[in-house]
Formats: sequence, C-alpha cells, structure tokens
Amino acid sequence: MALVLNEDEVMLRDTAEGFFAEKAPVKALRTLRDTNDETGFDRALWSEMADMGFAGIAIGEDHGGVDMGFQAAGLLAEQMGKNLTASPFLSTAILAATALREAGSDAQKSEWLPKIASGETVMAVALDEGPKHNPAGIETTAEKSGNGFKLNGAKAMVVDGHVADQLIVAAKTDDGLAFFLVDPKAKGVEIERTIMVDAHNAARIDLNDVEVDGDALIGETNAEDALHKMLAAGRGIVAAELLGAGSEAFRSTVEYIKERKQFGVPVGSFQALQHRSSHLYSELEIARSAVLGALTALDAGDENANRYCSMAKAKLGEVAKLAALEGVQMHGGVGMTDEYDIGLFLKRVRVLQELLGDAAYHQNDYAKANKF
Amino acid sequence: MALVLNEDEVMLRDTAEGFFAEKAPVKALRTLRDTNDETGFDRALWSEMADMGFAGIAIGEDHGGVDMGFQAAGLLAEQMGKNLTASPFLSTAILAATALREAGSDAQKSEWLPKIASGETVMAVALDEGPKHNPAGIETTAEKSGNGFKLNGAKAMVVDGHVADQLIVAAKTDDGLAFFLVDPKAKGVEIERTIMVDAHNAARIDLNDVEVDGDALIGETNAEDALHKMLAAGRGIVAAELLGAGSEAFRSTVEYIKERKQFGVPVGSFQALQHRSSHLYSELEIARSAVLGALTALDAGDENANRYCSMAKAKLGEVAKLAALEGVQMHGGVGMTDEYDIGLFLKRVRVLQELLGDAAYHQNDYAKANKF
Amino acid sequence: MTDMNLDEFRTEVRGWLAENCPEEMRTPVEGDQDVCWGGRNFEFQSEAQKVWLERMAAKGWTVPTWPTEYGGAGLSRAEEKVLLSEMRKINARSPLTSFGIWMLGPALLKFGNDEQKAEHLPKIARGEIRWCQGYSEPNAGSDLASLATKAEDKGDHWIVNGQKVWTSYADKADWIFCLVRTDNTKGKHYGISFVLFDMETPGVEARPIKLISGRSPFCETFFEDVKVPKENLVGEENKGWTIAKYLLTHEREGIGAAAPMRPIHEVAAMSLGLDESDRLADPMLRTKIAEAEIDDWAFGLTMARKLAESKAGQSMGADSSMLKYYGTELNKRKFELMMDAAGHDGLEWESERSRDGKLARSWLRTKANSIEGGTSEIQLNIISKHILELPGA
Amino acid sequence: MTDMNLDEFRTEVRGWLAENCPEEMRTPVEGDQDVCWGGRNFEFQSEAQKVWLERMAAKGWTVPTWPTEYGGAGLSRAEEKVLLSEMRKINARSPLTSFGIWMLGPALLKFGNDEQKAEHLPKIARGEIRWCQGYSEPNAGSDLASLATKAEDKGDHWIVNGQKVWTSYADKADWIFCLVRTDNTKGKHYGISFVLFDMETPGVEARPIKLISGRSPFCETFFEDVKVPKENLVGEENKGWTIAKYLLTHEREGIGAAAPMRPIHEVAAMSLGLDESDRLADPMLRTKIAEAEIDDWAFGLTMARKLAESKAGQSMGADSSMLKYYGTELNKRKFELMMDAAGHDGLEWESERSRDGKLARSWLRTKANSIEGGTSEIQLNIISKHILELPGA
Repeated sequence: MALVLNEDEVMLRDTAEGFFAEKAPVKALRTLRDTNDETGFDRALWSEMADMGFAGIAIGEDHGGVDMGFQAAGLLAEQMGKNLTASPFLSTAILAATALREAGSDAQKSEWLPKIASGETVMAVALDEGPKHNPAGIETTAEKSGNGFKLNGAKAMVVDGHVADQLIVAAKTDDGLAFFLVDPKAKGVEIERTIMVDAHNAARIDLNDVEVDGDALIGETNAEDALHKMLAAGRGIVAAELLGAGSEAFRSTVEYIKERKQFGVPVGSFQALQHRSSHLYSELEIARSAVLGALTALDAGDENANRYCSMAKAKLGEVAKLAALEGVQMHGGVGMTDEYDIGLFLKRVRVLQELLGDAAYHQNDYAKANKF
Repeated sequence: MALVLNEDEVMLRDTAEGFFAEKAPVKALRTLRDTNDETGFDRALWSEMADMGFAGIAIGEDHGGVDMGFQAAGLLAEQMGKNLTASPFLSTAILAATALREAGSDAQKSEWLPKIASGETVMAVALDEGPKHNPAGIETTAEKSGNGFKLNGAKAMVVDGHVADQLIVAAKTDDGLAFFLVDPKAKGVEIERTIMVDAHNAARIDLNDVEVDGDALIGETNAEDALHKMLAAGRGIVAAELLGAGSEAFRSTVEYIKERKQFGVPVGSFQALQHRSSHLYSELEIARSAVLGALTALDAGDENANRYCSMAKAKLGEVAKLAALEGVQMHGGVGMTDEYDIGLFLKRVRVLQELLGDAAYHQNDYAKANKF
Repeated sequence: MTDMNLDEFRTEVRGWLAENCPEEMRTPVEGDQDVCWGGRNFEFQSEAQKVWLERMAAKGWTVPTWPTEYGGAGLSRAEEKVLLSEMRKINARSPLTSFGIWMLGPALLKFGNDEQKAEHLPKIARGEIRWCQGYSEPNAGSDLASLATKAEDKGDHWIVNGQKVWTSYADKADWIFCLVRTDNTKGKHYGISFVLFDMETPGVEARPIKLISGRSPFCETFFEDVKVPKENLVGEENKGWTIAKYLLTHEREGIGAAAPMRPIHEVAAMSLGLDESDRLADPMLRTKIAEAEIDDWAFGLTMARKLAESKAGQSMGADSSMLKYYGTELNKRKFELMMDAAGHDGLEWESERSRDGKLARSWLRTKANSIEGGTSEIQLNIISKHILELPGA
Repeated sequence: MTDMNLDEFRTEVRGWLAENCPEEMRTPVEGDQDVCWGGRNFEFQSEAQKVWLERMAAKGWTVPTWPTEYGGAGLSRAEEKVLLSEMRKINARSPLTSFGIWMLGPALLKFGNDEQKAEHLPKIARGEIRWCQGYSEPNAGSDLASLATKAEDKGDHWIVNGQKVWTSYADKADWIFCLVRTDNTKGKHYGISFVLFDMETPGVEARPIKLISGRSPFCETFFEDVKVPKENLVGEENKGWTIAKYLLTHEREGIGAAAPMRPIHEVAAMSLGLDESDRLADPMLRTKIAEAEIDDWAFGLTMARKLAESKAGQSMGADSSMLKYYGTELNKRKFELMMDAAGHDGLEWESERSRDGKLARSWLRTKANSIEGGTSEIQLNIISKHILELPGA
C-alpha cells in the first residue's frame, strides 16, 4: 500500500497548498458568511479549480477528467479543510461524480461527467432525511408512473442543495435503492437553504409528487453497490478534510501557545499543555495513516476499501474533534471570540464529523460488519 | 439526604480505620497469599469483627445484629478496601444476611441471622454462572421433588464458596427465581476453589441433582424483590470497597511522587502529573458522593435506591480503575514489582469492578431503566 | 430554628407564591431574553416579569438571606432552602439575576463599610442598579494578579487609566466593581485595590466582543482618566487581592453549577428513535450518554455534599476549584452529546426550526465555562497546590 | 533489485521453507516458553526448535540483512520483506529472538570495530551467545544520563562497580552490553562509555525481581570490582551516550510493535454471546472494542508508514517516541478490554482452565510497556521538545 506519497502526489499537494492558501483562505469564508453570500461559495474559484483539474480529479480521462484517484482527491480535501474553503468539491466532484461513474449508463456518463469536470454543472446528492446519517433508513419513494417515476419524500443536510444545477436523489423503488436525476426547478421540488453553524452550504429538499422521465434513473433500480462506493468515497474525502481542519487547528494552537505569555512565560512551556499537545500530535499522525490507508485502498480496488473508509471516518471524527476542542481551550479567552479562527474550525469540524456518519455511527457499523 | 457523616458514623469510621489498619493491613493479605492459606482469610479476625458488631451491621437487633444500616456498612467496607482486607464481610454479612432478611421466613431468620451476627456461620451466595455478571440469565434450576427440590446447575465466582458453612443458591423455579439453603457437604455439590488474581476467595460450584428439603427454600419461590435488594446492597458495598481501594491507591501514589526524585526533582513537581493527580482527586470526590448517595438512599428506603446503587457501582468501577492504572504508571518501574503494594491494588480493583457487574453492565442497565 | 417552624414557614411561602407568582413566570427560562437582570435601562420582557420582581423585592426574597435593613429578608440558610424548593415546585423563575446579588453583595457584606452597604445593597436587592465585574485584562488571562490598570492618587480621588476584557455585560451595566493597581512597587499581589464606580463616569467606554456563539455577552472596557472618589474604595487600599480571591471562589461555585436541562437521553431518543430492543438506535452514543448522566447525578450529589460540609463548619477551601473544574468540563461534555443527539438539526444556525441555532449557540457558549472564572488548568493547579500539596505546584 | 528477481527469490524461499521448517514450528507462539532465545545454557523446548534454529542460521536467515561475513545473508530490505512474508504465510515461528539481534547487533554494525564485529556478530546470529542490556539504575529510572555505575581506569582495563536494575533476563544471559561512567567531571551526558563483558566475570551477580505478574523477567544486577578489558569498549571512550540513544530508538520501535493477537471482539463474543440483534450482549463494551480495534488498524498503518518513510530517506527521528507512546498505551487499553471481555474467567490466577492465569499475567505484563524503554511521559516530553519545539520542553 502506498502510504508514502509519490512524486506526482507530492507535486499535487504542493500545488494545492499554494492554491487554496492564496485563493480561498479562511478570510474568504468569513467574507462569504458576513456578506450573506447567496451562493455560499465563489463561483469563480470553482471555475479555477476546474481549470486546475480538481473538479475532474475522480473522473476518467475519456470524460474530461484527470482521473488521479481518491488519494489525490484527499490531498485536495485536506488543503480545503486547512483553509475552511467553501466549494462544491465534495457534493459535485466526489459524491455526484462517483454516483454517476459507478451507476450511470454510458449516455448519462457522457452527458454529465464532462460538465462536472469542466465546472459547468454543480450537482448535489440528496441522501439523508432525518437528523442523523442513516442510508439504510431512506424513506423517499420512487413509484413507477407512466414511462417514468414519481418521487415523494423529504431530504435534509443536502450539501450545496440550494445552488445545484442538478440534483441526484436517492429513493426506494420496488427493486431497491436507486439514484434519480432531478431538476431542482421541477414541479413539486421545494428547496430551503439552511444556514449552518459552519457557514457552509446545506439545504432541506421536499419532494412532492415530483415526476421524472425514465432516463432520470441513473443506471438500474438496484444501485446498492454504487451507493456504497459513493459513501466510501465521500467518507474518505470528508475524513481527509477533517484531517486538514484538525491538523491546522492543532498547528495554529501550538503556534499560539508558543507566543502567548502568562505568569511571565509562554503558556506552551507548561508541561501539562505540552503532554496534551504531544498526545494530540500522536493522534493526528495515527489519523493521517487512517486516511491514507483508506483512500489508497479505494484506489486499489481493495475488497475492504469501503470498510476502511468507514473506519477512517470514525477515527477522524474523533481526532479532529479533539483537536478543535483542545485548540479552543488552549487559546483561552480569545478562543471564544469570533475574531480568532479557532472557533471556525470547531464549527466546521462539528459539521464534517456529522456528515456521512459520525464516529459513533461508524464504530457501530464496524461492530456490525465484524459480527459483534 | 445525609451526605455528611453524623457523629455515630464518624465514630464508627474512626474505629474501623484503626481496627483494620492494625489487624488486617495489606501485609496480612500477603501472608495469606504467600502461605497458600487454605481458608483465604483469618478466622480469628472474623470473630473479632463479629465481636465489634461488624458481622451484624446489617442485621436487626432482634436477631443479634447492631442494625446500623448500609451507610455504616459502607464505612467498614471502605476501610477494608483501603487495607485489602480479606474477610467474609461481603459474602456473609451483606449478601447472605440481606437475602435472608428480605426473603426469609421468621424461622429462617431466627435460625441464621444470629449465627451470622455472631460470626459463627460463614455463608456464600451462589449467583452468577457465566464469565460475566448476569442475574437475569440464571440457568440453575430447582425442580419440585417430593417435599423438596432438586437443584442442577453450575455456579462461578462464588465469593467464599469453598469455606462457607452454608450456601445460598439462586435458582429458577416454575414460579420465578428463588434462593435455597444448601449444605456444601450435601450429595451432588462439588466445590472447586479458584485462586484469583487478587488473592481473595472465590469458587466454582457444580450442583448435580442436589436434593434439598422444602424448608431449604428461603421464603417464597418468587424472590425477585429480595434478589434486587440483595444486589443493590452488594453493589453499594462493593462500591464502597472500591472507594477505599481507589482512594488508598491514589493517596499512596501522591505520597510516592512527592518523594521519588528524577532529573534531580520530585516527579510530583512535574505539572503533567499534577494535573492528572488533580483530575483523579476530583473523580474520587465525585465517586465518594455517589457511594454516600446510594447507601443513604438504601437506608432511607428511597424508591430509587436500587438504581442509585447500580449507578454508584458503575461510577466506582471506572474511577477506582483509573486510580489503580494511574497509580501503577506513576510508580514507574517499582510499580511493576510485587514488592510494592500498588500492584495488589490494581488486582483487587479489577476483581471488585467485575463483581456484581462492571461499569459497562451498569451503564447499560441505567440506559435500559431510563428507556433508551 | 426547629423543624416545626420550618414547616410553618413552608406553608406560608407556598400560600404566598400561589397567590403572587404570575403564571407566565412559571415557565422554563428559554434563553437570556427571559432572564431579569434589572438596572437603570432594563426593559422588562413583560408586565409579569416586572410585577414578579417588585413583589419578590418587597418581601426581601430577591436576596433572602441578606439583612432586612439592606433589602433582604434575614432568612436562615434552612429557610432559604425551603423558599427555593417551593419556588422549584411551581417552576417559578428567579425574579432577579445579577452580579450584584451573586458576587458584589456577599463581598460588601463582608468587606464593605456601613455607608457602602446602605448605599448599594438595597439597590441591588430591588434590581435598580446592574453591576459588572472588572477583573481580567488583556495579556493577563488567568494571571489575575499581574493586572496593570492604574489608579493614580489625587488626594480625595484616583484617576484610573487602563483596559479590562471579558467584562460581562459591561455595555448594559450601571456600575462596575473593579480591580485597579494603586501601588506597583511591591509584589504582584500587593498594591491591588477594589473600587466601585459608575459606568456613566466620563472616560468609561464598553465595546462588546463578538463571540463564536454569535452573541456578545462580554466587552472590552476602556478607562481614560476616570475619576473615582476615595470613598468608593472597598476594604483597605492595596489589599484588594483578598476581596478578589473571596469573589473568585464565589464565582467558581456559581459556574460549576450548571442550570438543569432536559436529560440528554430524551433528546437523543426523540432524534434517533429506539431500535427493536427499545434501545437508542445508536448504541455508541447511548454508552456515552449513560456515562455522562451518571456523572451528572454524582456531581449533583457532590455539590450538595460540599455545601452541607461547609454549612457544618468545614471550609470548602480549594474544593471550590474541584467543583468548578468538574462541573464545567462535565457541562461541555453534556453539550457535545446534545449536539451528537440532535445531529443535522442541531447544526442549523439561522432558522425558526432551530430557534436561531439555540442549541448550537448554547453548545458554543459552554466552551467558555472552562475558561471564565479561572481556566480548568488553573483549577487543577490550585488542587495540586492546596489540596494535594504537590511540590512546586 | 528488479521485481523479477524478487519473484524468483520468493519462489526459492517458499520452496526452502516448505522443505525445512518443521511442522511444530508452524504453530502460534503461546508464551515465553515457546520462544527460542539461544545462549550457552539455553534448553531447547524440542528437537524441532533446535533444528529450525540451525537450519535458519546456516542460511544466514536469523539475521537476514546482516553481511554474510558476520553470519547474515546480506539480503536487501525488499528481500527481507519477502522472506518474512513467506514465513508468515506458513505461520513459521521466529527461529531466534534476542537482544543481540534486535539491539546490540545494529549498534555493533554501526559503531563497533572490525574485531568486535568478527568476534560477536556470528555468535549472535547462530544463537550461541545470549545478551542482556545494562542501562537503567536504581533512582535513575527514565533519567538515563544520570547513571552512576563507575568504571575506574586501570590502564589496560577498567574496574567496574555499581548496580543496574530492570536488566531483562540478566540471570539467563551470557554477556551484557552496559553503560558505565568513565568520567564524572563534565555534564551528565558526557563521560558515559558503552562496554561489553561476560556475565561470568567474577563480581557480577544477577538477582531476579518478582513482578506483579508473578513472573521475573527482570533482574537487579550488581557489579563488584568487575574487570573489563579495554578492547571491550565500543566506540569512543566517554561518548557512549550516542550509542545509547541510537539503541533506545531501536528499543522504542520494537516495544511499540505489539505481537499480533486474537481480535478482542472474538474473545468477547465467545465470552458474552450475542443478543437477538446479533450484537455483543454488552453494548457498552462493544463500543470500546470497536474504538480500540479501529485504532489498532490505524496504528498498524502508522508503523508501516513511518517505516516506509524512513526507508524513503526521511529520518524517523522523534517519531519513534510517538510510536512507542501510542503503541504501548494502545496495547494496555486492548488488554484491559480483553480482561473485560473474559470477565470472571480472566481473573483466575492458578488453574488449568486459565492456563495458570495466562491472560491475567499478560494483562499485568502490559503495564510495564509504558514504563520500560522510557516512560510514556518521557516520550511525550521528547515529542514536545523535538517535534513540536515547545518552549522549555
């Protein structure tokens, strides 16, 4: 397993590092938040990301992508986590692209994947419905209706749902779970943007007797395998983003406690904080391996890849949370202020850990998979 | 609720403190262990404890006890925990006495309680069967047979089982769970002493077609209420013993790190150890309240008393374990040697936390009781 | 006082409350907007809130144990307990919350002179003057004794210059009790004085700080040539550190005691549902909730025990640090679990559904618990030094 | 080396192993009695164990990467990996375990002179001489540099006096590699020398220490006027600290890597059974097991990653402290869970059923993991200082 980055990957990481730090630093998120930006991300930035090949990172070259795989996508996500960058990378380039790539017909792939890779189309996947991630509990239905289907249900936590040009809706059919392409402007679709604690995009979407054509069905009516591949990719990438956010929260905290003085000495010279910092360093190193292991397994088509992505999401949910909590506490009073960035990391990590299943969800899933 | 000891209780505690420190200190346990003592405790000590009123602490005055209640019993147990004292206090004075007091007929109480209070009779309660505490899963059966019953089953972790003059066996009848008085010498009873990691008594007991008379049945054939009262008392008292063991592990560790030097200074001057010690101090204070709260509730007949005893056992299982683990680690290399006492505390705490349900068991029970 | 008298008192209280506590004041406090802080510029949320304050103040029950001459009712601790328990029974809200009642009042009763008591205490009791606390300074944080706000001696008054931070509600307060440095020639703890002054004195400015919760309960407060008459000194000049420490202990006890909230497992059960064995559908979260709720029970008992011990004459001493440390860390843990239980719903920040992110904002607010009033680290230092007596602590 | 060559090598190895590894040596190691330590007085547990050692030693595969002139096979790291993976496939036991292979060998290869290498390495490779390590001293603990065992210069030899503790298996070892103080006029780290001597030298005495696990793997070792020839000095006089540090890093990596064991959840499922939803009957324990097993997976990846990085030329540096810290703490956690899973059965200390308390003794043994080879606290200090570069660390 490639646990050490190869030359291409190092180059990509370095490029991404410079790119996001310059074009989409934390300050950019603050601006989006404080101006109540309607889109919730910078469309020009997304175009640039597409030009860099980022939008097509997980799309085949025959469909206009650069096909570098999920390990590479994770390197981008890590940098976005570090900068709290808002972009439709997860919703469109990872979730939608993987759903289409895994389940779509040739025609569907040819139609949509190039548009994703070029940055032309923003897509959102509408999956969860209740307050917690629960793909096994989807209740949205797709009934046969004429040549097509009629969709009914209510979705929550749809990332980029209010700005998507196209929705992918997961719904139950008689044959199993399936994905449907739905025009957000179609009759019966109601979209409410939900402003979240982390100032990133999410929406609730109601589907009331929404009629779609037969070719809105992505691939077949039993898309369980594609669903699981998409979930694995999404979890692995969110884990990578958590790694970036957690590592940056840690880095900036260590820097802060080196400078900040109390009782005449830097607070970072207090051994209790040193040990907690060193413990956290260790956890972050372990967490980094989990992300690398999961994403390389996914790229390698390892039979346990989906499981590893779930495990990585569990681990990163816990570690990034610890990094954010320790970061806030070690910042002391200023950690409470909106002026310092550490609070934004606390908020972003809270959302990311919830997204696609929190640590408890994946620990439980691990136990189920291992029959205990 | 009496969370502060009254004068009588303070006096009892002070008496007990002196008594156990003098008569049954840790050294006494070492002697029992190193001489492979067949009884596993000091019979003369038990007589003295009876003379002091300790054996009859939870027995009514009409049956020769001093009837001071479980709060008082907890004060004794705490001192025994502190000294790792081996005695049949838990098996006989708490578990057996409570089972008889709660479920027994007047004749049974008149026959047995005075013998317990006087120290004449050692009794053991045979309850658990599998590797984990599970009173709801008892499979030992008592079938009607002539005027009496026929018992079949296998018991484990019977405290003082190999030296008891009389056994109390929990078994299923057609009407529910019941307690039976069984002579350890009766035909079909096979007792194997199991030498435990903490050098305290336990045994496995097999029951093969053991015939007992009708009056061997303690009270009625549905003794669920008595069982739960006995379990609550046992858990509360074991929690108190854990409090004593945990507190002493902590006290001796703090003392050790004040003296022990490394890099030219006492290791107790390192802030990381100071913070861990202070955290542990806090946990032990919280744990002490849990024990006091549970045992006073039990004495007061509070409707939630059984629940509180379970909660106290959960809390003490965790806190005493933390105290033992931190104690061993902070002792460094010498903590690994048999010569120092801290290892004995680690072992005793491990057994006590398992006895009558570990923290996980009681947390689960809490959740069930609160319907989540 | 005998139990008999207490029973009579209970009957009297019950009757009075039944008659005088408005229905609206018998519903749970939902947020800061429901709290009555009093003060010159306070806008009552409702007529009921105003009436409730007036009636309670007239009885002396906003500060039940204070002497009657200062606006209290002169109740014993046992009677106060009866009053509070009867109020709890009908879910009566606290008629008045303030730093004056909670912090300054006890300090004045102990350290103030007769004029100061007569001047300030009744106004606190009636909710006429709202106080704030001027302790922390930039770059001092937990290191309170290193404060730099300077008071220059001008004979009958001082001229105060400097800056405070984390002054709770300074923008809404009428007066401030404040630590200033009146001597910097000796050790850090000597030379601090405890003074009172009006926030409308020229040269005082309070600027709210925006927090991660989106709220601004704290201010940066600036003093530029603020004139403070010498009669506003509490206790002795240069010996304000004693009063400051006394107040910090009070503050710690208060912060450790979190407001009662709905059991986490109920929120989780609603949000997640139960499985076929009637267990929370997320067994992992279930574990942590059980653990936290058991800790919560035991912590509540510990608060009661330490209070009982201190009433029985044992000084609480550094155990207030233990309570502050454990209580605030537990409260943070509980709110993390609440957020876990609420899931996606709890993450909404601006919506009617989430009552404008009520849970999320409360969750973020708890992060300050282990910082304000002395950080958790400071409390652990205090335990190490004063209770465990570890070397060099 | 190309992949083609590696594939050929794999085929060769597989064939040789199939033919030469005795059946008995293809079963899991159950305890220390199954480990082949070698040495003058070693009693082979079986003929198979002896034959296996001899055959492997003849191939140079007890120390595959050492040069052939010193008893190794001169394999590349990649070839070694192939050998180990083929051995794992057939569950072949390690033919020889020793501090000589693991610690002294690498140090001699790096710091020893030609005579020393020729003298000692082949005997290590063939399991003829068993070594122990003389580092820790009473009252020094983790503070290795403060060692006091004194070597007095007598021209062509030293006279060594002093005491070591925690010397693993000193009572069974033939030779010792030992830190002694040859100069105490300068700093703590200067003046330490790294010497070798025979445990049968007059004046050497090893007394086993009884541990909480009931075992005695460690000794107190006493030196009274022990004569050590100067040619037994490794590296430069007074500069043994460099070698000691090098070895400590090796030790840390080794201790961090716990032996593979049966998944905890399997033990728990056997002990506790599954409920009607096919979940472990104890949902709380289930949580913690899942957590620990996920950590275990990620830690394994981290070991592999750090090894890969160090092969790729990045020095592991202080990350060996991170691995040591995390690995040992995790191992302790796993054994606590094993004990939880085993319940009453795991508490038996002397019985056939419990194989004489095998689990309980292993559990107790793990408590030493976070102490030996530098405590967890020391590792955290090292990380703070060398990786995070925190002030004053």
